[in-house]
Amino acid sequence: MIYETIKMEITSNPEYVGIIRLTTSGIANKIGFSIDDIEDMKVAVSEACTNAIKHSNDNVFYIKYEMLENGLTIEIQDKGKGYDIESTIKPDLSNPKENGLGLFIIQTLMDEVSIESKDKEGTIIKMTKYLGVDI
Amino acid sequence: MIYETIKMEITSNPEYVGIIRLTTSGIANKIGFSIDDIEDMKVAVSEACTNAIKHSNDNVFYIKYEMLENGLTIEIQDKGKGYDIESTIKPDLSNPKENGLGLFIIQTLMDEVSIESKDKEGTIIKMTKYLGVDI
Amino acid sequence: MSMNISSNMGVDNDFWNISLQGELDVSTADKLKEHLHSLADKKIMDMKINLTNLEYIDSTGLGVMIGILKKLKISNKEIYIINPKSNVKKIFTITGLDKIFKVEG
Amino acid sequence: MSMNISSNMGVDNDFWNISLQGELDVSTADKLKEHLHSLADKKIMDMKINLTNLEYIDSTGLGVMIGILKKLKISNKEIYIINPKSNVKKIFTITGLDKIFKVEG
Ligand SMILES: Nc1ncnc2c1ncn2[C@@H]1O[C@H](COP(=O)(O)OP(=O)(O)O)[C@@H](O)[C@H]1O
Ligand SMILES: Nc1ncnc2c1ncn2[C@@H]1O[C@H](COP(=O)(O)OP(=O)(O)O)[C@@H](O)[C@H]1O
Repeated sequence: MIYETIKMEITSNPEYVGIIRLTTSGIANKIGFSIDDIEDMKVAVSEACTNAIKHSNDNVFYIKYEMLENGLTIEIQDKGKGYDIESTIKPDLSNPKENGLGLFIIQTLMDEVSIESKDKEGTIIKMTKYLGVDI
Repeated sequence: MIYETIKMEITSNPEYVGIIRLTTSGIANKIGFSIDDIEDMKVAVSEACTNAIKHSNDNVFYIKYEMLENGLTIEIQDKGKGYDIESTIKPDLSNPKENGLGLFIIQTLMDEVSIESKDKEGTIIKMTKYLGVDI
Repeated sequence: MSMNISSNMGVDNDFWNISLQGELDVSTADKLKEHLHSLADKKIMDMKINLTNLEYIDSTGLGVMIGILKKLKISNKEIYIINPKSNVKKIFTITGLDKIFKVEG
Repeated sequence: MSMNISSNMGVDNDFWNISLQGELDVSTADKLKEHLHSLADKKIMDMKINLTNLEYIDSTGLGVMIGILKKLKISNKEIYIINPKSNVKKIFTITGLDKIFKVEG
């Protein structure tokens, strides 16, 4: 099945993450998500874009929105340095750190999340939220 | 000189024009345009996207935002049927018609507009608005 | 990014009262077109289109209004555009359509 | 898509009163970081961060607050998060940071 899509290619500038949030909320609103779900997706997308901007070392990154019948899949991709997914550690509350919360927040807010990352080839994080589901 | 860009590729669905307006207003706001200028750009971009959706016969179209130091260039492109630019007629007030206002509105609202169209290759309309200029 | 239409007959049954709310663009123009033509099919009389709550309009919306105006003009009826926001009014002005429609407010 | 910070000393000069307005993300986190550290450099005392007008926060904002909290904790000082909107509060809750900061309202 081929879904309708909106794809973006964006210069890696922190200033543009707010614009991406706006676009995300427009798309999610059109699909019919609740205000709370839209807020969740704005945060999740921002976290992924922030990672691409801060960690990929590439000067451009990509977003693909795929309109499902019952939800929205958002893919954030960079063609940067990649990282070892296994070696990232979970946040530890007894010893809170300045970093390491982004991926945890994405996983908490979205219904499905998958990450692929390859050394020197880059990272793809794919996240889906379904309409009217609360898990 | 290479400018920062945001590029989009969008399925030709009228439902998405509102999302493009939202993205456009976010970008224009970030650059520092006034509310009136932002409204103008939203209309101009919508007109160009509407043309790509209604007339190009292609099922996808493209937008490129180029952040200038003193303004914003927006390019709307389709790879559809193209048209003969020379043969489009100016709106005639003594005999108003249902169509033919879109390009006229774009030309009125933006500071610079150029159109390229080739038979069976498609159309590119490039429009620029400068900061703090009123013509 | 959606549009709502409400309409009713004016007090003396001599005009249509129409209110638009939201954004009138390529995704919503057909809805307006059908609505206005169905009113004209019931009775040809002046239309007063209240735009107080219309946030956005472009050529697709103007096209619909020009189409219905042509139908009304045959019977010497008019379209009144009531209380448009400044960005909406601007689109009527730059196209010169403020001289074809009766723009009020 | 911008953020404003205002701050002043509390009535008895025993805490910092800070108000954030707008969106706290990767583009504005550094501004907050510099601001809070410059306050701590003047005087180490409790910080009350009023979030009534903060529309958005994510991990970049949380990171800044954790960083400054570590500095304050050395002297047994606290960060109070005052009156966050529900979407902002949710980010503190899901990360468990509502147990590290004093969230009020
Ligand atoms: N797109 C990416 N490219 C390279 N490394 C990444 C990317 N996304 C995440 N990482 C790695 O995963 C780590 C954890 O990411 P995250 O949970 O978002 O926390 P933070 O960004 O605050 O470190 C990062 O520190 C980084 O090493
Ligand atoms: N992207 C495009 N692809 C093909 N034809 C186009 C395109 N843009 C404009 N045109 C042609 O130019 C004409 C005038 O466009 P416009 O002024 O926007 O008015 P309208 O779209 O209402 O006809 C259209 O009717 C169409 O024939």
